Amino acid sequence: MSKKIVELLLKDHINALVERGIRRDGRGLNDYRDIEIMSETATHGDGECWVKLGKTQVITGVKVDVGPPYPDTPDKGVFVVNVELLPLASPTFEPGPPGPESIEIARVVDRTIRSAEAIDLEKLVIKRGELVYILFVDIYVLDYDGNLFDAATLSAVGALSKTTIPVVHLDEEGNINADPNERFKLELKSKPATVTMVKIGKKLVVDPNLEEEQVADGRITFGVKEDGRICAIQKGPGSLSIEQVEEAARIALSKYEFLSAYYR
Amino acid sequence: MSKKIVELLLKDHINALVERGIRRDGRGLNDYRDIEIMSETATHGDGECWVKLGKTQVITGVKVDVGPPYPDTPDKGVFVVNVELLPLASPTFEPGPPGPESIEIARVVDRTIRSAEAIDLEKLVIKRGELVYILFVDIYVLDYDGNLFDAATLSAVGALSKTTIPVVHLDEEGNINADPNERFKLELKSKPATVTMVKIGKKLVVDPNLEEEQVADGRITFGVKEDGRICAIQKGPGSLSIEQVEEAARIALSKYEFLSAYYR
Amino acid sequence: MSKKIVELLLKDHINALVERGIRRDGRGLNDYRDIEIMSETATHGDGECWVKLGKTQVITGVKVDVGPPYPDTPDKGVFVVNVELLPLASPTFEPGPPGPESIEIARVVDRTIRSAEAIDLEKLVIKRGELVYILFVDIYVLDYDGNLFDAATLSAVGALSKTTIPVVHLDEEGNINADPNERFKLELKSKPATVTMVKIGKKLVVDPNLEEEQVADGRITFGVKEDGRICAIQKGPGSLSIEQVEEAARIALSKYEFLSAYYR
Amino acid sequence: MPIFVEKKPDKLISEDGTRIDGRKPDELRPIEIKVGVLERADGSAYVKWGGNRILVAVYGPRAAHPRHQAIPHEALVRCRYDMAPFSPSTDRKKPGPDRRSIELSTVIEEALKPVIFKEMFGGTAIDIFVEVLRSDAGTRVAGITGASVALADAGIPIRGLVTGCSVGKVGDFIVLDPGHEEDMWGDGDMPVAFFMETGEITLLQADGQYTYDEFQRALKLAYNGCKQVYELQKRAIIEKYEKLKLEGETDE
Amino acid sequence: MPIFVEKKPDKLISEDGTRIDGRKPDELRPIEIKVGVLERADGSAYVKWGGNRILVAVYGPRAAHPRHQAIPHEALVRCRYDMAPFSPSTDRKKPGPDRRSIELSTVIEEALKPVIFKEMFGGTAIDIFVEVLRSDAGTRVAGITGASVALADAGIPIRGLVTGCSVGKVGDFIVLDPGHEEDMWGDGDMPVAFFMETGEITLLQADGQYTYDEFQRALKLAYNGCKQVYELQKRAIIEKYEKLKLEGETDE
Amino acid sequence: MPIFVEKKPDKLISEDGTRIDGRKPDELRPIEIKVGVLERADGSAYVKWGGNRILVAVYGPRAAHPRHQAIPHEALVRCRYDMAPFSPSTDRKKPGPDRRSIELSTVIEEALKPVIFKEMFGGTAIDIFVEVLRSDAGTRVAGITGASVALADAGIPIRGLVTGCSVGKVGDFIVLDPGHEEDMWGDGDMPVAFFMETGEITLLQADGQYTYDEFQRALKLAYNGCKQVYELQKRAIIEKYEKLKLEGETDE
Repeated sequence: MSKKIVELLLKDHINALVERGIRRDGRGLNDYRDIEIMSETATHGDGECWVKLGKTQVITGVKVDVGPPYPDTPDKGVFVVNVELLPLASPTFEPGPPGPESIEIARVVDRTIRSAEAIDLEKLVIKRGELVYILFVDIYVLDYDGNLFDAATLSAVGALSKTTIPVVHLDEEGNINADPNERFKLELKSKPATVTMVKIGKKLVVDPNLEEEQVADGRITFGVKEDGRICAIQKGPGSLSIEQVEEAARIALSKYEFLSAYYR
Repeated sequence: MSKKIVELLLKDHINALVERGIRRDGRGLNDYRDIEIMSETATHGDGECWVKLGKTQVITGVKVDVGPPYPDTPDKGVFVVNVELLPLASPTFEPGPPGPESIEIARVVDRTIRSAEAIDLEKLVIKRGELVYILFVDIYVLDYDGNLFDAATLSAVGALSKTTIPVVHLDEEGNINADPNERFKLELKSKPATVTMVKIGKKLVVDPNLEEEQVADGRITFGVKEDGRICAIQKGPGSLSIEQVEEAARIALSKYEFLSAYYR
Repeated sequence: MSKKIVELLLKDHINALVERGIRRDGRGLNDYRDIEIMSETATHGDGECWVKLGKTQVITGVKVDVGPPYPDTPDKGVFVVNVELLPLASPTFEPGPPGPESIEIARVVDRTIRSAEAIDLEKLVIKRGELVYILFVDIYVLDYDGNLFDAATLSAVGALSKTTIPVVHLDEEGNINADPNERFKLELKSKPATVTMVKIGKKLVVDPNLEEEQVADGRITFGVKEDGRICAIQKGPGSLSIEQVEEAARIALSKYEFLSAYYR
Repeated sequence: MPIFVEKKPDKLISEDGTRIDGRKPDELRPIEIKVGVLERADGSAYVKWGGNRILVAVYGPRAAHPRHQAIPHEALVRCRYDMAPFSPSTDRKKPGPDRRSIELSTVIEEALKPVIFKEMFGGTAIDIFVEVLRSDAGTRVAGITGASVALADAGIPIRGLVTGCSVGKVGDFIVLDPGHEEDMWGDGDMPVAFFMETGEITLLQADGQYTYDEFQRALKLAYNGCKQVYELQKRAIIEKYEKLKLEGETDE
Repeated sequence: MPIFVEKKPDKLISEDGTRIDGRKPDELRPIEIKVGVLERADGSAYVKWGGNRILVAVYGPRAAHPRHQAIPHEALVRCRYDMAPFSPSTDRKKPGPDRRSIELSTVIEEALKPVIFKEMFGGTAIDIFVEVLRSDAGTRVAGITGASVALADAGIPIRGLVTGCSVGKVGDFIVLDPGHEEDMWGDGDMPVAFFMETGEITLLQADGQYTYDEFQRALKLAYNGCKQVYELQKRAIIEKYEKLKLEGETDE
Repeated sequence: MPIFVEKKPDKLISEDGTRIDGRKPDELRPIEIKVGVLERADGSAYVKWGGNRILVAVYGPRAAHPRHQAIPHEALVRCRYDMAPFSPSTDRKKPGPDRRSIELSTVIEEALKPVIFKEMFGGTAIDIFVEVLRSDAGTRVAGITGASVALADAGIPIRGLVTGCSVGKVGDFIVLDPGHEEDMWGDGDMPVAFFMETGEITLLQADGQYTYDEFQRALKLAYNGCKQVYELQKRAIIEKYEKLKLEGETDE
């Protein structure tokens, strides 16, 4: 119960600051925390990206596999996004199969990339209806200090933009051959980002950290891309007025250039 | 504890009434509640049947698929019965994979249909040993006010008797072809029903509702068919004398005509 | 809490006895309990062995199946070890999928047999890259009175040494044929055993029974074979000095002849 | 193995905005809502929306089980969206939750929470079960629409109804309430739900690509659609109460 | 992939009623029951019945775990019927419960409950584990037969023994205790269990088709079979007690 | 379906003992340890060991959950060793525990327990998470090495550090710290961990075949390897404390 009281007091404090345009860590309402892309080779992925968004850390490894396409899309490769909230990353994350929270993040990242038509899945076919490339995008959350949506998207798109794929040949008898030194680069037609905001009191706050998430009254995420279009939306808890949602969309679109700089 | 006392008092009350041949809802001991077959198209099944048995509601959808036969029956189609006790249907049903209760119902319905040889599985073969029709019979319990066995059987057999199957061709290369407008009717060689009775005091009571099930001292279900034969038996909790079991069989056989009218 | 006290008193008592080279059941520190191999045909396995090690009882059944080899070992048969701690065997064993304890035993038995190169997996190939024999070694613990590692290994190697395999032919069209009367014996190139010791106080004690396991300060298991070599090691809880580990190795090697007599 | 693979139609919409099922861009499919259709549930609704058939049941406030999930100072609101195996127009769906239904359960839950007086029922659970018997595009918004009616039927104190409706993008058109073909082969789907009394948005998702202008138009169209659906919700509740009153009078 | 597919024999029974394994229609297979074969279990039995080999253990009354399953005013009686992977005459069975074993666990539980003085042990659990090591038709009735002996061995207060036996239909014959081939290719199987002291039925299931007359004859035949099995149960228990007494005397 | 199948090299070691990666038989791979790399964990470490990249986090002592696992008189020490899907040099690993990772979690747990003052924290849990981001042979000993440093970083009272290192058999050579090819195609792997202050062994496993003499030499070589790793552990901890001190001084 006393924990509850501390939370309420903290909420009041943060609300009052935000009302005046101030955040506890000194940022402006529309500012992201420092972003760092680690240069470390830390996985055995065909593409990888370790992102620090403030104290939140997320690593993505892309693994390329081959297999049959889905029956209803014989001329397309397969692209799978998985998010794991490792118990390493927070005292509130428990071991076990992905729960609603990690599934939601995975599906929003997936939707953002798919809607942006970032990957030309038709180029990932080895033999129509028989063998295609499968891209497994595994997003591992290492340290959780808020805003996993944006960190996950940055990390996933970052890893995909560095991914190379082994050239696989299918011979007459159905056997596959590949030369470890022959690879091609996965070309992305778009490099979308997501921008997440929370509602604190009546204000929108960009890139919430953990304590801001905990006291927030609502959450909304927009997927945005190079040409100024929205490519995904996901409202979380709470409610927002039409005007707030429209404002959130404008803020999100204005942040694309800043975020996409980290894809270079 | 007080709940327990109310249960005991109710049990005494129901027992005393039944002893005199009376039921709380006014039925005679061998009477079914009102049965209604909904005409509504409520599924995307290849056959469907929504049954109201008093206030108990069960819907069955049949979906036809194709696939390889079991290795030990290369010349037979496949027939699978599944029962879900939806948490929608009762405060006591919990989400999750099928538990012992729903598995028992599914297996009794399956056994009744299989023992009655209702479906000629040899007619469900597309190519011997390679491709057969698979009938998925999914029985969904929507509202639980007692006697799921009989409601489930009525709903499953009702849905099968309305099922049509797309004509599937297998070409030389092993691809399947089907014309959405070309279908054939699943012919049933028998339309069995189950009759469930509970023992209350020393009497047998047909089609128990929920409160009767809760105070009962025993339960027994008979599968019965057109030619006056028994095609399945399943005793539930409690014990019955040989005489009671024989009486139950006679009652069950006498109810077939009444129940089978709902298959028309 | 009082249970804890009884445990502590028992521990002190056992420690004091062991310090003087005495065990509660009268054995010397390096003695095994009585071993009995039941002659009963109790399974439908292609090989079986029911072992009593004192009051601990373990039964293994080997079932032979056929299937494709692993992609990276197209010229080898497959060998799978599974251990089930049946709830029948102890009040502390619960129903459910294998937990860490049974997985550890299975993997140590597997490692012992594999490291000893007991089975010539290359002889279990029917057609290279396409069809091989699969040996399922299911070790079922029936009564748990300590030292499951050694009882499981005795039972598994005993069952394998009696296993016969149906001769399977693969015809041109990929169908398999087998004559129930045509079988060959699985030849073992080695018949390893494991020797488990616990540390009680500063002493090592061979073949611990349940109460000795419960009060022990450490556990170690060695896989040993005909030629005087160690073929597996697994330390359990606790810590041991280098000298103790070396002593344990010497004891284990000295026990092979005694144990392997039960493979005859 | 799928028997039929559905084929993309040549054209989803004509130049004058006539849609593949004959509707105009701002036209809803036929909708019918029945309240109080289940005996055991505390509240329930049955929604027919185009070809969708959806049953919703509400239980609670009741003891939260398992206990450790209970929240002392407010009700635990839980939603379980489920598609029956016989609900898809194509292959049978395997029973039980998949990743899509887990996500939809979450967003439906969040769409309804803002109108529930959760703080009145600390330590309890309010369970909302959305069962899709027949699916035909737009099941989540139909589910939300039915669920808020079922919450009212259960007598759970709510601030007002939540009303859902999807909008979609088909070619250059923003269309109301996309149908099955538009959902499968269209250029975007944007499910929205409003707490109608204040106009606040409680559900908003989208796939597809939208300019800012398209996004604004889509939101407005969704709001107009929801206004129509809201009337149907209110009528369904009134009908139930009229019927109860009638039965009450007959009883006397 | 199965190596062998079993083939249906030409004939399961001759005109004079001689069965494929040489038995007469009303003849049991050889049965042997041993009591108290496990150290750790509170009670146990080992049943050899034709080619079946079944081990039964009973634990309890003991603390019910998980706690929320406990019933205040009576013991929770739980049964787990399990087939070992090496028990079928054909392919290996995957370990763990399948739909068949879950149903059988339920019916065995219900077959035994009527004789247990459950009301004496509120809040506790009585666990019955039936492990089929080798299966050869009729495992559930052999399991029930062994379980009631194991309950007695555990010292759990019971009203009397429950005794099981199957009857089957092979062509026009009603036969006692069907064997493997009769079970696989016969025309019906009817497992029955009686609380022998009162003649009450505690297990009854059937597949296959029966006229009312056949059903009556089948029940009678099952009862006669159970009478023979009952004698074996009693003898097994007496043997154990004789042995205990003997050991007691030797100790003196 | 695997795209590449790794091929066994012609020779893993030359006659003069030069190994496939150029090392001498008693030479470690390059090792780097960083302490305190995570914000949320109570203690953490990042270990680069050859091509391995391993992150370790420690939480606790904290309330044990689920409650019934708690031990009144000592802390529950739990380890979860996990390999990320992108960590193997070959195919993607399916997420979640498999039989190997369950066994490794157990042995790592047992390797660390002897140095933790468990009896000081009855009723609580100490959780150790070992996440392998990139695997290259010897992950369990690298994990133990990192975990004991992370325990120190978390401020959990320990008797001293546990230090791990593998030895292996390649042909007739006993080699220190086998690399990827030696692990895959060598003749034996023996992971060892020592509580260095007393020289006691807390982890010991082996596959492959060893004469008693080889076993003795392997143990000695492992101990010598651990001595070097121990120095790196201590230096890593000191560096962290120096840095903290520096930051403290800067703050003043």
